Amino acid sequence: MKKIEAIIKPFKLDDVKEALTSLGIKGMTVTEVKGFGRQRGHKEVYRGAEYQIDFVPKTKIEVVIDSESVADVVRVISEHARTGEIGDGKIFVFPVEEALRIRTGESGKDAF
Amino acid sequence: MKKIEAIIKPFKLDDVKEALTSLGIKGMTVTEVKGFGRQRGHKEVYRGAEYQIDFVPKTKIEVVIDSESVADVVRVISEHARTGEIGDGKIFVFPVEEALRIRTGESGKDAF
Amino acid sequence: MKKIEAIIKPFKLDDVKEALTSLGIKGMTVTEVKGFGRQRGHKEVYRGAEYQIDFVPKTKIEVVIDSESVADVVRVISEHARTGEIGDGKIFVFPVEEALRIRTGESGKDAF
Amino acid sequence: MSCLHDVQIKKIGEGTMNTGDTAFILVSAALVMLMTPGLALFYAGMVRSKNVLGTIMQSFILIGFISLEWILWGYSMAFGPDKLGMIGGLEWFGLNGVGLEPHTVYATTIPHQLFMIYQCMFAVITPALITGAFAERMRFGPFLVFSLLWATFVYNPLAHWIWGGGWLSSLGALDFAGGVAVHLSSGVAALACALILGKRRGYQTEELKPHNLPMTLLGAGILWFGWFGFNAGSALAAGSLAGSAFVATHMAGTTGALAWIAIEWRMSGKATTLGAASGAIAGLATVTPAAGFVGPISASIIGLIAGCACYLGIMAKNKFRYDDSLDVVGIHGVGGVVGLLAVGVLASKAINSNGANGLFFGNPGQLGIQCIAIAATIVYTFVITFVLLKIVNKLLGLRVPEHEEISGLDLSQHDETAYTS
Amino acid sequence: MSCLHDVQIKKIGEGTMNTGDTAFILVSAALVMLMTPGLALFYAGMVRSKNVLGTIMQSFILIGFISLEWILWGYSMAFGPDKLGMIGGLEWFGLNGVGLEPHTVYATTIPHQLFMIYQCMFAVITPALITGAFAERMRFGPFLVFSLLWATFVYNPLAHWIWGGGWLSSLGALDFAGGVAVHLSSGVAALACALILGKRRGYQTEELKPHNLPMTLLGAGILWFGWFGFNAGSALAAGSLAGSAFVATHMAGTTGALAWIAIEWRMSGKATTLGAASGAIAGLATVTPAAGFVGPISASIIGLIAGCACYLGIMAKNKFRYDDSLDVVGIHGVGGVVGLLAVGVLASKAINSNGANGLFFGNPGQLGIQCIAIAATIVYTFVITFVLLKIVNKLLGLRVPEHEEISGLDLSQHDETAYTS
Amino acid sequence: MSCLHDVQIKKIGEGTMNTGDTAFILVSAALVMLMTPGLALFYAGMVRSKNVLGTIMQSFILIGFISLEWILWGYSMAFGPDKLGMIGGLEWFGLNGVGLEPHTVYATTIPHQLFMIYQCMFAVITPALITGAFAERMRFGPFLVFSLLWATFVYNPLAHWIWGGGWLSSLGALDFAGGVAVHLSSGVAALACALILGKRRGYQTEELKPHNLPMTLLGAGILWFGWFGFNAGSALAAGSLAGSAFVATHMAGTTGALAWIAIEWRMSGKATTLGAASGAIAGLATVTPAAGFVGPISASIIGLIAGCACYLGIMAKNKFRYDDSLDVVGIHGVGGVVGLLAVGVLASKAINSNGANGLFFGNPGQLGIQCIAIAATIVYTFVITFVLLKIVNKLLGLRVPEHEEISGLDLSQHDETAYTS
Ligand SMILES: Nc1ncnc2c1ncn2[C@@H]1O[C@H](COP(=O)(O)OP(=O)(O)O)[C@@H](O)[C@H]1O
Ligand SMILES: Nc1ncnc2c1ncn2[C@@H]1O[C@H](COP(=O)(O)OP(=O)(O)O)[C@@H](O)[C@H]1O
Ligand SMILES: Nc1ncnc2c1ncn2[C@@H]1O[C@H](COP(=O)(O)OP(=O)(O)O)[C@@H](O)[C@H]1O
Repeated sequence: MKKIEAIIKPFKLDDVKEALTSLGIKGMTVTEVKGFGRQRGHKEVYRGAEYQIDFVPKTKIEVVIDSESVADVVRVISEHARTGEIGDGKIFVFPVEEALRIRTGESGKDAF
Repeated sequence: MKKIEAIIKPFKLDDVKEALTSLGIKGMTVTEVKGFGRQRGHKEVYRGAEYQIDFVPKTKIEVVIDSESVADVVRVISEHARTGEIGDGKIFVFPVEEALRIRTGESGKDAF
Repeated sequence: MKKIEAIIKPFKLDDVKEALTSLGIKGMTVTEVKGFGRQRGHKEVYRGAEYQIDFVPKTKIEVVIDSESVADVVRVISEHARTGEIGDGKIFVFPVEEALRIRTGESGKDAF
Repeated sequence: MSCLHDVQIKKIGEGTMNTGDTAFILVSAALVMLMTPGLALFYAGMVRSKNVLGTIMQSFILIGFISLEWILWGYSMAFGPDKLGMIGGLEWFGLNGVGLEPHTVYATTIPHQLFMIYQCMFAVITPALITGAFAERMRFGPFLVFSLLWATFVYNPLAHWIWGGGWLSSLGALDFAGGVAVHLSSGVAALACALILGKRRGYQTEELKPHNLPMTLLGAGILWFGWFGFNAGSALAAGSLAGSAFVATHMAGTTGALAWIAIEWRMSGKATTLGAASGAIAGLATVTPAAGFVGPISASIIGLIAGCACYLGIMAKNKFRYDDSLDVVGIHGVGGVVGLLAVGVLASKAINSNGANGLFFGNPGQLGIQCIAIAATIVYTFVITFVLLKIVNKLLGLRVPEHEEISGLDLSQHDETAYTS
Repeated sequence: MSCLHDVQIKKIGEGTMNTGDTAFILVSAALVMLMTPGLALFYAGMVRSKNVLGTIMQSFILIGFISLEWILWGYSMAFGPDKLGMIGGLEWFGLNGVGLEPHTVYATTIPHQLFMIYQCMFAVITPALITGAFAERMRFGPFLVFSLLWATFVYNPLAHWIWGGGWLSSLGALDFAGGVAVHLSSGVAALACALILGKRRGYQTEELKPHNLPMTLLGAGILWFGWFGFNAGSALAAGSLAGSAFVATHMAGTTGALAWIAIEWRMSGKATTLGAASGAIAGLATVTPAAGFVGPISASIIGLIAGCACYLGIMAKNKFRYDDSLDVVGIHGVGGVVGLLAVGVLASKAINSNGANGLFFGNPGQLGIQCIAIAATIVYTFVITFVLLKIVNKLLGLRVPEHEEISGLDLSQHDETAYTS
Repeated sequence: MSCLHDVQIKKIGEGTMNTGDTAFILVSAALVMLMTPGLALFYAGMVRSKNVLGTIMQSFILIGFISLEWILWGYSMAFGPDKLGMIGGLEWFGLNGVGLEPHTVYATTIPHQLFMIYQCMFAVITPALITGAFAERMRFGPFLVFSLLWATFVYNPLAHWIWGGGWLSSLGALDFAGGVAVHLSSGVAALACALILGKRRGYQTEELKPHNLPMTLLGAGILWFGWFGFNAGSALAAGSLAGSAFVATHMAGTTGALAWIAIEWRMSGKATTLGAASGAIAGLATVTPAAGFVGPISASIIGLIAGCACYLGIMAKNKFRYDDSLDVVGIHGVGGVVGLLAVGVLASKAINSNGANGLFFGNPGQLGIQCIAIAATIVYTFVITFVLLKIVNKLLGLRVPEHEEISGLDLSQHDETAYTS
């Protein structure tokens, strides 16, 4: 099993969610995060003073899947999250040792 | 060392925290997340138009522990987070390569 | 590749970010979290009743880097996040199997 | 609105409009109207974020719901032709005969309809006050039904007894702006509600904390502002009585807030902002029946006592373990009793010649009369409220099911979410 | 402000100041001023959090911008010496000749400048109402230019026609407090804006939901409060007409809210808090032209109809798929039409002897006159607004570029973020 | 409140109550009361979310604290029997002799107690204004002690000098509604506070940004609304002077906002909403001493100058690097000076016959007198404030320890959290 973690632009979340659902993904977990990267933040003005805000709002999607699906999921996310402009984000893949559905106690692939 | 990541129902956080503390767990990190899964979201109405909200508020707990404790921790979380109803959430186990306490520089098991 | 996850005190974020940037780190992802640990929370009073709040606001930094940089990054974070007081936080290191830049499709070290 | 019978003797037949008085009551009516949205915020800040809209709605919709009841039958029941001292007749149903000329008894220098709409705002806020008792767990439909019945069968009779020429006013009971019909009645009704609806899930086990205290403080500020219309406006004329009531109101709010945070400081080592707001409301509620009968120093003392008494009133809840969620009993119930007693002790004819002297001014009998008013209000309100709740509960079910309580009123009752991004 | 010509005949030459009337209009002017910040919150709660400051600003800055226009040329164009029934002359440019003595025609018992500043508040809120139509996508600079032009070329003439001695008032059209110049005109202008600016990115595909409904409810409460100054204040004296208008205003707000949630309940199974607020505003807007001509029962009926009609007005948007983002057309446009018609049907000389009877009181002709007023307002407003928008769009560009729409108005137009921690 | 000595001569012996005037001052007092909660929000929106309750509390509790001080000794010190032009005697301690009859000098047509409570609201808001200077870092207890001392030893004497028959009024200094005692004094005190308390942790290195600008804008709206009570109410009668002051107030708020955003637009390319709010407050504060002495065009010019001058005032802070956290010096200090000077230049007897002419109306001497008033206010306020702060600091310690500054005032001073879910 693997966990795919994707940092994307917030307004792409719905697209990506739909695409993953079409792929048969049943669940995922989403977190609002702040990203720092090549995409610069923005200027803000407060009482005449200027501030450079380095962090940009991003959305993190986490999906745990079986190892065979990794390529598909990565491809689908990257297709649907892409705008072609800087700041589109990253996808990381992590090993997962175990998974468990709390409600039923099912584990492994059956858990998700 | 392993990291246990549990996605649970927010109102179960206190129960789970107490249970983990009883087990001797000294620390954990908690994040508010939104979950998508079998548990459907809800309908909202805005000026006569209906919206389907797919995401449900969830709480993510992260605990890094030594490898021997994994089974206990997973059991305790799943017992205390369970309501038996859909949406109780998942537990995932990840490998951890290193751990460090910033204050003291202690590492490995001593870090947590 | 590795992912460094650091749980730090929120007001240390800017310091750490600057230090990592100096080290040549190009990107990171930051999440507001609540921590439970040796550092106790605080008391709150509501209409004469006292509540013990166990959770303390913390900031989680995630940086994915190549394996050679781990030691440097861990050192820099721990130096700049340290106040010497309880609650300074933890650093964890996780294995990463793959990384992808969504915009360009670059993968591996080139992704970040 | 005090002492209408004395006034009656003096003023019958006058009835010439005064633009200053009319201007003042027009604005006062607007100010009292604003108190209900203010109350909505005051309460809504104290609930969890999943219940904020449900809580606001319980106040907001009563502006509409009770106003309609008021022009149809409420005003007539409360202020219409007296029947045996118990209730007003339905002769003024649908404002029949309630015109633009001044009434010969009530507020003789402003349009009768203006007096009616000013009173309407009181009728609206009273059931809204009760909603604090059953916050975070009542179904919306049954809430509406209960509120309508309560307004009809509790508020209207009480308002008649004390202000509409009923038996309490005949007896000489004094209540300047709403100790009987507004604060004590809502406080007592709140107790009945808390007992019958039962505790919220998680009461005294989970942290049921305010989600947005700045909202509550804003609500408190608006309430304080509106209270000048409530109390000074109850002089029904822009003269020295209104000035006096204004000062008394402000001073009691002031000392209520100070007393509350002083106790807190001693008890738990810190003064809280919610304490300051609660104390202010306690002082304002408590001085309400007294505002037009006492001078500024008496009013300051009333506020001090109110701050202390209501603080203890709230502690009582923690002890007896009923879940009066936003402390209506402790503030409006206790405040109503203390305020009505205070009139019996501190009222002075030097301030209001149409009033009476209290104990400290040589007339112990007034205190006895005030006690009768208190007892009658408590017994009547508790019994009727209890019965109404039982009936509505039987027929419709008062409480939301558990999963709706967990997901919150906003979603379960209104299909809405308060905050998104 | 109704029927100035009748009033003219009676009151010319009087001009003695009355302190009660002056007190009332001073406060009313303050109340109407407060409505614009209230509107800012009402609207801002309904946008996404990235646009909240931009939305507030579009109302807030008009207090400044239009007030300046008003004292320079606006008041003169609207209320200055009549030219052929079409417009006021510029004789009063810069308040030249607008002094502290009462005017002989307008508001004869208060300082002329007070009448002027009271009217100013109406001129301010009207273009602010329009901003709901183009929320979340208009550039700030061009917005200012458009608003200035609109105030000058649409609001000022319309105000003159109906209140400044222009042809609509000569014809006998009745509009107590702003059906023509305020609500209908802003509603029609909103339609033009929605059509020309086009839809927001994501309209009907993404969830463009309110980010903070408690803010909207607070705004609604403030608006309701201020509306008493708007409508009762339009009696321009603290007398029975003001009392009557106050009652009518309150009752229409009341029944508007109730009607709206009743329909919702039937249609989608739940009553929403936004529905209650929207219905209240619909009722208040609709009764505006009628407030000083109808009694409380008629006003309640107007509110009921308003709640239903405006609900349908909003549904229409979903059908015709123009993006009138915050429903200015559905509420103020529909409300304006319904209200002006209601005057033609329900007006009664028994309430206001300076008014007229409507259809139900034996004078069908009034309804015809009202229809003319409606038609003239719609045609004139739509055409001029359309032309102004086209010009400003050509010269400056109305709409923010796509990446600015994505990042939001707060950052892109004002370099600010509404909420941080 | 202007020119009490002129008034004195004319009005002694009159003292007949007027309902219109009374109505207006009752409402004005309520409006000025509301300004303090408004200010609480205005300030609280600009601090970080960990300090929002602490900031609100610093204003809110002063309503209670200073009102009590006022009825005990404050009113007597400010308005009681004059002692050598320097201070009022304590003859009126505890409102002894302050009754419901009109006073023969102050506000001769309303109850004396009403004048007293109206003035109370000014005494409350002035120290609340100062709190912006030491936001986010002052201990609550010492703050209370300092505020009480400051009210007693700075506000009361200054109010006496200018309004209570003291030497500044004898000299002929003009201050309609609070340039000396309210704005300039709070601005100067703010400078002393900023210097003695020192900078916040992270000042000019971290981002100390507003956590909730909509809250600040709401506060600005409420302040603007209340300011009509502050300035127009200071006419103390519902007549043409009130009307004139109302218009002047509104226009200065208006042009202040416009001037500020115009400068911003030039300087940093964008107009901010905080700029619009700040400019409005700057205009309103600056016109305060002038409101009843100047016409609408003069007032508009005052607002324009205020917007520019206060913007520069704030820039100065960034340069001199003192941490006047929420810009009390830049807005109220600079505004106070500009406003008092503006009276000396633009005052006109045509507007207020009890006033005087300024430089532009042929009386250069008035400008000299105004300069004396400014100098005296600055010197007296700075010295006394400095000494009081040093004493309180020595005895109690003004500033929170570092770890409490990090965790924030809400937790460290009040055991509360503003926002949870
Ligand atoms: N090394 C990294 N580790 C973790 N997250 C990163 C890393 N680099 C970038 N990110 C995340 O990816 C987001 C996008 O990266 P950015 O450099 O702005 O654009 P792009 O991915 O198009 O090159 C960042 O905002 C940050 O959240
Ligand atoms: N494959 C997955 N990867 C990551 N998180 C998941 C996954 N599937 C479910 N989740 C998380 O678990 C939560 C519960 O899942 P759900 O399917 O609703 O119920 P249950 O666990 O009872 O089957 C979801 O809301 C989501 O946050
Ligand atoms: N075992 C753990 N797993 C995950 N997070 C932890 C763990 N222990 C501590 N933390 C995080 O580290 C933070 C600091 O830990 P704490 O015990 O308070 O102080 P210190 O690190 O100085 O000993 C906690 O608030 C929590 O967020």
